[in-house]
Amino acid sequence: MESNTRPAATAKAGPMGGLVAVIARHRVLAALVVLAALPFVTPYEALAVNILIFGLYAMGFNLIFGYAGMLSFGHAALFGLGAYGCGVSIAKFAIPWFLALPIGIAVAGIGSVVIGWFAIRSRGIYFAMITLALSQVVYYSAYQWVSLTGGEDGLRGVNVPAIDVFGLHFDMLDPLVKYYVLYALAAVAIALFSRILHSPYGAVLEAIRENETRALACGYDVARTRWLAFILSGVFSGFAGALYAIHLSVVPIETLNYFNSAEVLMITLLGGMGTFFGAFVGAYVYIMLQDVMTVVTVHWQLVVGILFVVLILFFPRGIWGSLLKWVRA
Amino acid sequence: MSPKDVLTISRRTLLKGAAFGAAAGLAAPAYLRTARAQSGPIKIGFPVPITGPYSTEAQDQVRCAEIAIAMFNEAGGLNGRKAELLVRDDKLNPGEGATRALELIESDKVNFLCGSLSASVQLSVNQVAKQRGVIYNSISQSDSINEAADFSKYTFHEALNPHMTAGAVGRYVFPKFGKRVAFLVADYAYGHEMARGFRTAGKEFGIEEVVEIKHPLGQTDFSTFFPRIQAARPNVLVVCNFGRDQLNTVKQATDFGLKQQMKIAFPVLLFSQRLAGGAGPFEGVFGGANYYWGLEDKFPSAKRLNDAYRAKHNNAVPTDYGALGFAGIYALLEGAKKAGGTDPDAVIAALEALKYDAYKGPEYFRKCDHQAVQSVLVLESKPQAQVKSQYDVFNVVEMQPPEEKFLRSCQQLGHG
Amino acid sequence: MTFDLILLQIFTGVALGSIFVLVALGLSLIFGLLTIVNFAHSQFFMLGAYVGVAVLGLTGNFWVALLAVPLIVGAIGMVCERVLIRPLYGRGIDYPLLLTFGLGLIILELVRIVAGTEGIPFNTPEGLTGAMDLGVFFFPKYRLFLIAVTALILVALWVFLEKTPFGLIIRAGARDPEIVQVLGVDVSKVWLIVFGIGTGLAALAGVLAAPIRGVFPEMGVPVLVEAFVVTVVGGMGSLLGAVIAGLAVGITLSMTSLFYPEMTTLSMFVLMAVVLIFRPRGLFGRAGVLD
Amino acid sequence: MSAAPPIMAVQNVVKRFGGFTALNDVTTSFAAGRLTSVIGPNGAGKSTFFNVLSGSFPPTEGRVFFNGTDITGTPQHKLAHMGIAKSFQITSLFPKLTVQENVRIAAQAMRSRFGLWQPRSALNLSDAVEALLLRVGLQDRRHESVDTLAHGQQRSLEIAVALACEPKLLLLDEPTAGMSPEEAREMMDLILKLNAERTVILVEHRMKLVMGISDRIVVLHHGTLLAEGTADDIRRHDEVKRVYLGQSV
Repeated sequence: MESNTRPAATAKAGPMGGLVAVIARHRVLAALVVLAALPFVTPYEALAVNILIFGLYAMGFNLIFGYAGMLSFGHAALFGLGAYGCGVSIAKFAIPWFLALPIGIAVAGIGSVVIGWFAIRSRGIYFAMITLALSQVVYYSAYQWVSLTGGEDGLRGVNVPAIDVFGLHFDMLDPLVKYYVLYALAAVAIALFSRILHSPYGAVLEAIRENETRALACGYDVARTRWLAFILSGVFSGFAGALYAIHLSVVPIETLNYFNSAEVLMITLLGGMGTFFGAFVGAYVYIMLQDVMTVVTVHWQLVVGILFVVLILFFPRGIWGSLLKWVRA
Repeated sequence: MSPKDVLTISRRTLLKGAAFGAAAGLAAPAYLRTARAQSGPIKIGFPVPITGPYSTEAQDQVRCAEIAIAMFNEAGGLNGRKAELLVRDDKLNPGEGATRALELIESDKVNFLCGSLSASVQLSVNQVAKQRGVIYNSISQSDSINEAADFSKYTFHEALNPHMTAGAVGRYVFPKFGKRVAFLVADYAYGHEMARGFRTAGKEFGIEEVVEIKHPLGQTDFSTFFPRIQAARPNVLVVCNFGRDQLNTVKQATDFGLKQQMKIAFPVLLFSQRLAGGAGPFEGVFGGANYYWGLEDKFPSAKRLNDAYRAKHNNAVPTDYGALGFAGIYALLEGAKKAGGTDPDAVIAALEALKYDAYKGPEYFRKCDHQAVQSVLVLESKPQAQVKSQYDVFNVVEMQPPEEKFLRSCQQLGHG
Repeated sequence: MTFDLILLQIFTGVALGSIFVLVALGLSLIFGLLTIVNFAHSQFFMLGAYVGVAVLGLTGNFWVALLAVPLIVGAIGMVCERVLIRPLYGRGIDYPLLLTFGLGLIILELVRIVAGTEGIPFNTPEGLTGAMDLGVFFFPKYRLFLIAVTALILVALWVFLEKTPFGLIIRAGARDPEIVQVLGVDVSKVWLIVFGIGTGLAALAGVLAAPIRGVFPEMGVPVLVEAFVVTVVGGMGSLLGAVIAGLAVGITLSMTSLFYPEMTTLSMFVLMAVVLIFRPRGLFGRAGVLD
Repeated sequence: MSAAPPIMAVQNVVKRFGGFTALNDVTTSFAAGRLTSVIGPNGAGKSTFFNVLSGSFPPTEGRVFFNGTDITGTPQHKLAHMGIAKSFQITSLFPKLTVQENVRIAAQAMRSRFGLWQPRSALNLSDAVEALLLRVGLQDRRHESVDTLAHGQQRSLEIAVALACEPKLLLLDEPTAGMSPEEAREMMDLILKLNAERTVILVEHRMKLVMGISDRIVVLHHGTLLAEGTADDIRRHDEVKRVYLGQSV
């Protein structure tokens, strides 16, 4: 849902608009209800987990791209650092999952502090490129540090066969159980994210995206606000990465590859940048489309390519963004 | 998968979901394994990169795997139980490979997995399969998969491993062409493992390593490395890379006139790359292989595969990597036949005892690491003048026999 | 480490850089004027190689291919601009970026469907095979040819931009796109032609690279990143920057592969990071327009 | 010179852009509580002077003081917290947000800049925002998007946004730019009212508008300070007359 500060969110609401307004008011709840049903509208559970994780990743990316207006091409590094941070803790140091998860988030957080510090002075396409360059540095570091990361072969042995919490035993080898355990963790992140959007800081982000000069004159420290946005975005992306490691029990080096940065951009744009649900809508459509199309034809990339072109030409606000516009019109 | 299939699957998942409330919070380790069908068709999941840069090889793996399935079914299957191949695109990405393996195991309830082309995808599929107790026969080259850390009793390895391949090539070229050896190595596990294989073999002949250059994966221009190699004046240049890197290396090496100064040897000389690159660049280049269609003069099993392939695919012949798809499926189905069913433990025992001739003479799985002990071919690429037909591209100059002494020992691999 | 080895390495780097220059020039031209980040650029590079194969098959003449490829692919590029990209002008950089990403996928997959997934052999043209004695060392003739062709194209482009009225419009537009509109020039025509020139340059680079790198559908993939690095190091929209950065990146790669080959690919990104940290808009980038 | 202590002062300020000198050795000060106008013909360096005062860029040479503190080179966002607010010559607002949210965000800057936890509404800014909207006459437009407002209304909102951080000093760069004569007069009335509570420095191209309301006028010409004094002083100043007349002929 778009931020509640946008004009006419409720003012011009028609019958559909009323529903949209209700969803907007309870957006976390709405997201969680829809996501709870996800395993039943995907061909298999592992795909639902991927959608959940990439939706979370896109949500984090959206904070910097959609809400703060900065195009990062280096988010793979943050997702990957989260995945490796969590995965290495489990596979190499036998740290329990409930500690490994925050370690993954912390590693991604530190990564985003550093990358952000270097990148924040650049704008536009240069910001995109410097984040790309620094993420490639992370990629090659992981690539070379074989003893820790497994190098090009990827990290194996991220074994979380079961999770015991509050006396309950969750068998993580059961796909549906795994989905709901990860769903519960993701729910915390989604609620936090919504809280941040609602906070005064969320308003500052929008203000900076809208008009940096004015925000500066109002007394907002634009550089630090952006830096914090990058870090927060990195923390959410890293959290998604950490869940990915637990989900697959491996961490592929490809998580750090720039293609992974491009994919999250695609997902975000597909869903609708700067919209709360867009990330998950984009992840659902993008991942489902690829999955279904690869089985139908080896030329699935043609279909994906045509989809992007059509979408951009005719539905530039992304799927959710276009839907919102249509409902409010 | 058609939209209709998606619908049916979601309905099935829905039913399973109804059981979720009861299942959640309860220990259900047997839940999956009991659900895996012991009757009905034998399902074999086959994740390979059918799109992307190695799609040529992967699609040939699929074609050959289908031949193995058809052969099994035409022979009456396992007491009438037919086999079925479930092909998935792993997109050469370990994440996608793991996801697809999860789909095949959890949703399609396959009995076995076979496949992979990239070593990293293979290791992630193996990780997923072994956690869930599903037999996986890998057809991708790797040394790691033999080692104790990645190995499990469910892990089988039909493909060659770099130690065997590079060893065979090294033992052929070093005594013949000289002891000064230069290494050009793709900087990833496969490249390093291949280089290690060459070095181990080279110790027997006291080779002198005059220069080693590691190049990043996906390097497109190798010429920047050639001046240093030329300056080192080696007799043999060992190039440990794969696929398109291989083709680019020989093309550019030919341009730089490297072949006048030294022999070039690859651990694996790919049939498909030779066809794509033409005779000129590959002329006089040596390399190893698991298979070459020309073996059919010596081995009836090779002829059996070639003939089946020719009949189905317009007189073409199977590629080396493609043939691995055949052998991988063939071995699994032979194991199932011997075990009289698809129970994992019974099949594992049967495979460990199996002697089979899939496509190039006798093979068997070594007990400790489930590596297929098999022959290794050393090939030389023919000059244009000697090429008699479209697929007549290599001479088989050596065939290393299927012996365990060419493998790393079980102790070296960390097994018991 | 002898002097002639280092010299040879620099030569090799210049030859490598020549390809970068050609690809990046097109990218930078398109970016500078149209503010389009063309993600399909590398697929036009690949398309150039394939069209080269086709023309070579029809005519058997490399030189004809060299002339025909930029014209054919440039025309294809112009069709893409007219039909797909034009509706997006003024919508920022994100939308064209995504659209060209999709366009790139379409081109890639169409080539796979038409020409197959295997590579196609592309031999070094006759007369350019083998190496030439440069006194200090031998150097492949084809690479010398590549450097010469690049130099020739740079001169031609320079003459076109500096000495023709149309070139004047392009230069003015690259400096300040609004000025062109104010001058009452039909901008859409200018942009159409610039897109054609840019994609034509990429295609030319593709056919020139074919004898070195081979022809296969994915040959454009690494080129995209390389071209972006070069363009950004040079400063987006700066043609001089593209030339200097192209050669600098080529030589950086080449020298790194001499001293620390594992880091070859990384060296390019380190160069970019360092340049951007000290000059946030690249070596010759301008403030304003592109932020 | 006024008896009140100066709230802002510039000392020997020089600003060069490449080879071009936009401001050349300007020294002056602005008394607290007064309304001072900076005028001058086109190219006099008014905008550059405004930008140096408001900290948009530092002077090449010389110093800027605010309440006796050297603020030369102080980051812009800190100036806002010291009590300096500005409105821009070209309207600078948050175009896709509502009128109310524009003012609310501006007011929020004094309260919470990195607050992540509590909701925005917990800041209780609505009364202050209401008051500001009322003051500039935009209370009926509060839910409308800024980009749907008329130009004059946007100028008014710009003032409200500048006021939202409760400044001691209000810097206005040509607040009547693009306004009709009537709108411009209303704006001047508003500015006069605002001056009752705080110091105002106004940069204005249209000399006539400021003559009646300014306590003091500073005239720039070719980057140098040509004259300063009351409206009457300026009217009588020969050089000023020459410059303005020379230009209009």
